[in-house]
Amino acid sequence: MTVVDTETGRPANPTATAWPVAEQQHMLRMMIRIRRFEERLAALFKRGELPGFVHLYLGEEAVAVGVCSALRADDRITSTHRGHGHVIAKGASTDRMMAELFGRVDGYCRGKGGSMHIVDFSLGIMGTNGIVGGGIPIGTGSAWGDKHLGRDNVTVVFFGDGASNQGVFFESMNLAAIWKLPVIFVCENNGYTEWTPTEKLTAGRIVDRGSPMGIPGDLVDGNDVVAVREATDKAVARARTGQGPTLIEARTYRWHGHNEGEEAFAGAYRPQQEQDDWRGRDPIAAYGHALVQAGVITQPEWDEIDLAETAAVEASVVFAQQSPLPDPEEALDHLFATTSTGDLR
Amino acid sequence: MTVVDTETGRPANPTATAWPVAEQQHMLRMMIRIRRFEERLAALFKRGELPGFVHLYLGEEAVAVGVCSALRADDRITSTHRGHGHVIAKGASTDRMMAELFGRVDGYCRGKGGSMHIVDFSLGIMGTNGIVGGGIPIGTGSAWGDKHLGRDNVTVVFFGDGASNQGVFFESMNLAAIWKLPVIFVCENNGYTEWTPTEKLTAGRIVDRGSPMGIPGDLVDGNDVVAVREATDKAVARARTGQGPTLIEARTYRWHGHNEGEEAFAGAYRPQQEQDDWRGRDPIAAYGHALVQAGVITQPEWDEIDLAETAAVEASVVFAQQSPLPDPEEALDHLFATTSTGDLR
Amino acid sequence: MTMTAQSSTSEPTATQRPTYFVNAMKEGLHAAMSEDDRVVVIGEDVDRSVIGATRGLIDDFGPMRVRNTPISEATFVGACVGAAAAGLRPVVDLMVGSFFYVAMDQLADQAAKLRYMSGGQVALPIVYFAATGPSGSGAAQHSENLHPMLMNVAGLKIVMPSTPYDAKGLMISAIRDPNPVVYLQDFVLGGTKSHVPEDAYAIPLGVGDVKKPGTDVTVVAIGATVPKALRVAKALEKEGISVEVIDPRTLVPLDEDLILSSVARTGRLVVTDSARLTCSAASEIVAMVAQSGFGTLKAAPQRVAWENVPVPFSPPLEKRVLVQDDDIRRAILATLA
Amino acid sequence: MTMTAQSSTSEPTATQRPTYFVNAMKEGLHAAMSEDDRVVVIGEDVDRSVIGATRGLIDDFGPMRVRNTPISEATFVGACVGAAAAGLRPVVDLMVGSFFYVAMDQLADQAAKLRYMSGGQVALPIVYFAATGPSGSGAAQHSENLHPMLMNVAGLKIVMPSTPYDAKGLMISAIRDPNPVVYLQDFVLGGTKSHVPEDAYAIPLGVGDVKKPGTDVTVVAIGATVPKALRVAKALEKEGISVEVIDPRTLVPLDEDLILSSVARTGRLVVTDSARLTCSAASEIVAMVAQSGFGTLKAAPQRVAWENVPVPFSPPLEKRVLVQDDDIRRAILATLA
Ligand SMILES: Cc1ncc(C[n+]2csc(CCOP(=O)(O)OP(=O)(O)O)c2C)c(N)n1
Ligand SMILES: Cc1ncc(C[n+]2csc(CCOP(=O)(O)OP(=O)(O)O)c2C)c(N)n1
Ligand SMILES: [Mg+2]
Ligand SMILES: [Mg+2]
Repeated sequence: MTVVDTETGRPANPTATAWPVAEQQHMLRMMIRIRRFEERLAALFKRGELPGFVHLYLGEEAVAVGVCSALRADDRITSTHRGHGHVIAKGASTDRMMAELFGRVDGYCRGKGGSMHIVDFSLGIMGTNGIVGGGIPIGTGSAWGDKHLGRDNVTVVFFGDGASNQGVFFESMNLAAIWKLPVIFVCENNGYTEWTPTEKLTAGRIVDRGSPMGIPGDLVDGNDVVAVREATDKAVARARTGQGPTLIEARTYRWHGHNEGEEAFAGAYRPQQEQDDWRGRDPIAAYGHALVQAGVITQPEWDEIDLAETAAVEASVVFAQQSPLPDPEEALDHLFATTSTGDLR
Repeated sequence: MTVVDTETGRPANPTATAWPVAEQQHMLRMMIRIRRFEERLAALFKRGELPGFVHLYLGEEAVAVGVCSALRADDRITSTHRGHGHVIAKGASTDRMMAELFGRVDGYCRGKGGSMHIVDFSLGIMGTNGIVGGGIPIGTGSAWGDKHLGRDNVTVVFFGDGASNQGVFFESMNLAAIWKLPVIFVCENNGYTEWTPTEKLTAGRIVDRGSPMGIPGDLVDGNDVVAVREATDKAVARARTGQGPTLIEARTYRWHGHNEGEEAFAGAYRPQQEQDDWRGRDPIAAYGHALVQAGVITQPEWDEIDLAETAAVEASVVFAQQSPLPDPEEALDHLFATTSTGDLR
Repeated sequence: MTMTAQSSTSEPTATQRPTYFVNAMKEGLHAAMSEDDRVVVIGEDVDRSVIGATRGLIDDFGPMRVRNTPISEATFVGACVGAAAAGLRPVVDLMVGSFFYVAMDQLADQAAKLRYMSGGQVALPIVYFAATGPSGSGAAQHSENLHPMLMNVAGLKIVMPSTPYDAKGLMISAIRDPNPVVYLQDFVLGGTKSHVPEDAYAIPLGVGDVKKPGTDVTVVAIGATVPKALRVAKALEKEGISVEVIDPRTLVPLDEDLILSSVARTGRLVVTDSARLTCSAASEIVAMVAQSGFGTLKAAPQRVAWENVPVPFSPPLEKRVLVQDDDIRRAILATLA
Repeated sequence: MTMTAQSSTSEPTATQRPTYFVNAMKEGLHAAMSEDDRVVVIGEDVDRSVIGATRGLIDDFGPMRVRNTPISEATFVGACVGAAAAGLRPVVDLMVGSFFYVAMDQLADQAAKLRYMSGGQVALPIVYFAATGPSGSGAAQHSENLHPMLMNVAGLKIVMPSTPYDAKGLMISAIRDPNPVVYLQDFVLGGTKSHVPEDAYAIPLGVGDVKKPGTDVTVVAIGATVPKALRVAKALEKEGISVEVIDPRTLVPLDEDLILSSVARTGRLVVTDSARLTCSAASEIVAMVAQSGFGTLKAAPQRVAWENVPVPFSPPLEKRVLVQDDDIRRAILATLA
């Protein structure tokens, strides 16, 4: 069947429910934004321009965008050490992200956080996290807070296959189940926990881990943004209507190393064939071509988006580089609040 | 069918596989020993003769005895805050237990441990535990140690329904599953986590919590010592033959409060009818009568066992009361070992 | 400092009644829950309350604001971070201080750090309280006092009252405070009784209290050691030795000025802590004075704390490990020798 | 003490080669695994090794003795208690010091206490090691140094070497020790290099080392602050100030006599710690000397440690929080003012 977009009269993506053209183009744009942002980081890291270490999201873009495109601006997420994609998809400014990654004063956290602690509460971004599994209870509590305060917001908790072996994952599922919390547990299973294949560390299927607690599990192709989006739409509907949590396992793959620069010491732990196969399943190319096929977008429009996003990332690098380093004395600020309303200067 | 005991020619317990009469009588005796021990503690506590606080096992005797009667002397257990039954069933001396509960020098831990830290490594009793869930990783590690060292010992991890919401329970099941460890997770579901009904805190059935990891679950009547024993026999066979862990959920009920003396402040949190029903399902009376029925034991023999065990517990109290309190300076001993072979004096 | 003065010197007024420590905590909780309906109390069996500080609150505030949790400390301690960011003001009853260990990452690495890491984007008004320290043969896993550890974690305020009066006023301030606050009720104080005003009052965090003025020796006492120090001080009074007893009441922030100015007058310092000696609050305070008040010290400062072993079960062993009146007395006399 | 002397003063011999700190740790691990096949190493990705101390061990000892774990710190830290009781000698790579928080109950409440609680029935030979402390913009959750907290937990020995030589000898002693030992490799030291003997040798736990003799001021330095203190000491030498630099090397047990006797000679003390100031090892050592060596102190003892905030990401912020050479220098001069 072909769904026709009412605004434009153009056929909408046949693989999807009838989303407006603008929305489908936006999903493509966001995946491209993440892609270009991460590619730029890889280059910057190689040139030694980034402090600390970074974990890139390249290849997994469809998960973040499929999930976050199903959320409202006032919904919330907690993220991981591999979180740039999540926060971009949730609407973060790449300027302020890049500035944070450079440790500059215009960064989201004024340089205090870095890659693993990017926060923008105004966008519902409750933080990437340096502790594997660390964000799971926090996101569960965010859902508890919203429910208690009578809001219909939902919170998405992103975590990896490795994090699915942390006790807080099960504890949080149990709490979410008995309190029927509006939380969605999204496991990004990219096949590896650092350098070890997931199946060597993780018994059974992650998607099944909530079923003993009555939490529905949905296993989706994490490289198919439409599949991820549809699964999330279902989970969001459940959460918003008080039916409680859902567990989504999205199978995907990271194109780069666990962290940039690992080649120096990790050795070859992933078969080349496996890597090639997954790169052959590029979520952006797949969705872009589907949209062109469906006439939702033209190739020139797609190229246009890519050029614009590439330029925007370049501008973010300039923004970051022009932003000053924080005054060392700021290191002593922000430990304790004096009023309950935050005091972001 | 009637199984005849080859030694005695008497018909064995029809409800059970053909265990020797002596063994069936021993199971009854051990349940009675626990019962009389705990009843005595209740009286001692009321009279203020016990330091600290105690959690009694009354009513749950069939679980400890059903499980531990399936173990070898060199198998191991980790236990809980409600552990007297477990350690008695594993063969602990009631003299040294009672002395420990009195804080005397002849106690298992020379008075350092008390009710929640009763240990006898020579009997494979790796400790009751004051931290809910605390013994679960320790028992899992004990199974890892045995397997690594090429032994065929198994370790039983006892824990409660409340402990089933601690993250380490899931983490340990996962580790046991991927390493195929000879460990048996025995959940004693007595319907309450302190004073809160289990179902208000615990999503779904505990027995199912291992299935996503491929761990078989066995739900048994925790007041039927034969059922518990048979489930444990199966689990032990799996573990000893390298087939990995099993999860057993035994449904039972504690006759007394969460801890002795709670009446003063807990209020009435369990329906009287519920309490009466469960007391009507006394695991000792049920098994004793079954054995009499089956001609495995006569009423006089049963009475004889009871008298003997009651007397033995009395003797334990005398033993404890006659044991001196430890020299205060001993408080500074036993922090660090000087040789790897322990230094129990 | 009026409030401070009042707490130590004021005579019971008409509106004051003799009140148990745990009930004073409850009065503080009740007042804070009444003034702000975003305040919620969670924890294991908080409806009936094992220790007592939350007992009966459910009758006035219902099961949604007084809510039982599963035994999942790491998760509900961390959940409060998200809930606070979402607009709640969670108060958590951890029941027993030792159980903080189970939730240490969520407490020390998440709750304590999120605001700082975010560059001050959010305030996290959370109170984590517990009955803590030895309770009389509670044995090693129910007798820990974690304030020394938690003092080393930047981002947590730490409150440790020693009287029912302080317990109520500090509970109210802790709940009103926009930061994560750890509130420790030294177990053995729970059953102590003294006069407490009926209506709500706040004792500011970071303001210590002179529990007994004196001129010869300054004794800084923490938690359960405060009544011990006061007993010893009164006894020494008869022997002509004038001891000043200071209770910091909050360990983070610490009222360093009050301590330093007292030592500047007395020239002698004893610090007694309700914790193991190594890296204790006693060590911190002695080091602080040694560094910042060295010139005022006339004698070696003395630390009186637990032996460096877990707390054993048997009464004579436990007694040997914990701080006794005589230990404090000997330390005071040592500074005068 | 010959070994001690040797470690600081001996010239490289024929059998010594310049060796990186992490490789010295690996040599210690290799030697211990070779001499006792009950020694097993577990942790996340220990086969390939993120930090490096276990890299390649799997080639010699196989996947059963060098075994990858799931990300379940609480469980595998606690599993070692049961495994050790069963007869293994587990060595755990926690990777990063901050991750101890996740396993704190199993470490501080179980591993550290089981032997004591049982009245000495069992010995638990376990080593928990990690790369710890700031690594250069690792940010708040990858830069913690937990030795101050763990020093307050009775039942854990704590090792914190500052040179490749000590790293190897102390690793061997830690593994041979029949008790739980926490072995902390201050991150930034991992890439430092010095001469290390090829064959196995043990440096006893509890024996500090004079890294540089001196007569005017005693500087006790811990972990990553040792090379800083030595740099400052050498610079001050030119200005006619003779600084003695002591590295305790193990914090539990602590070589108090070495420190006290040095202060008895110099009369001046600076303690610099690779940790936040409050309740730090620096506070503990200053307090210990103030109490036990007061009469020998000619000036106020100085503590030099991190600011009391989480470790921030941005380089200038991180630099402001951590200990810099100048901080140590100023503190030394302050004791001479
Ligand atoms: C508690 C904790 N343990 C270990 C680490 C180190 N670490 C960082 S990422 C990672 C692997 C996480 O794997 P997964 O959850 O699958 O996420 P992925 O990196 O594959 O996206 C590990 C072990 C950590 N940051 N926190
Ligand atoms: C980590 C931890 N949290 C809380 C407690 C307090 N506590 C002791 S027993 C108990 C209830 C345990 O319930 P369950 O596991 O069902 O065992 P039961 O008492 O019913 O035998 C609680 C909450 C504890 N000892 N340890
Ligand atoms: Mg992964
Ligand atoms: Mg129960």
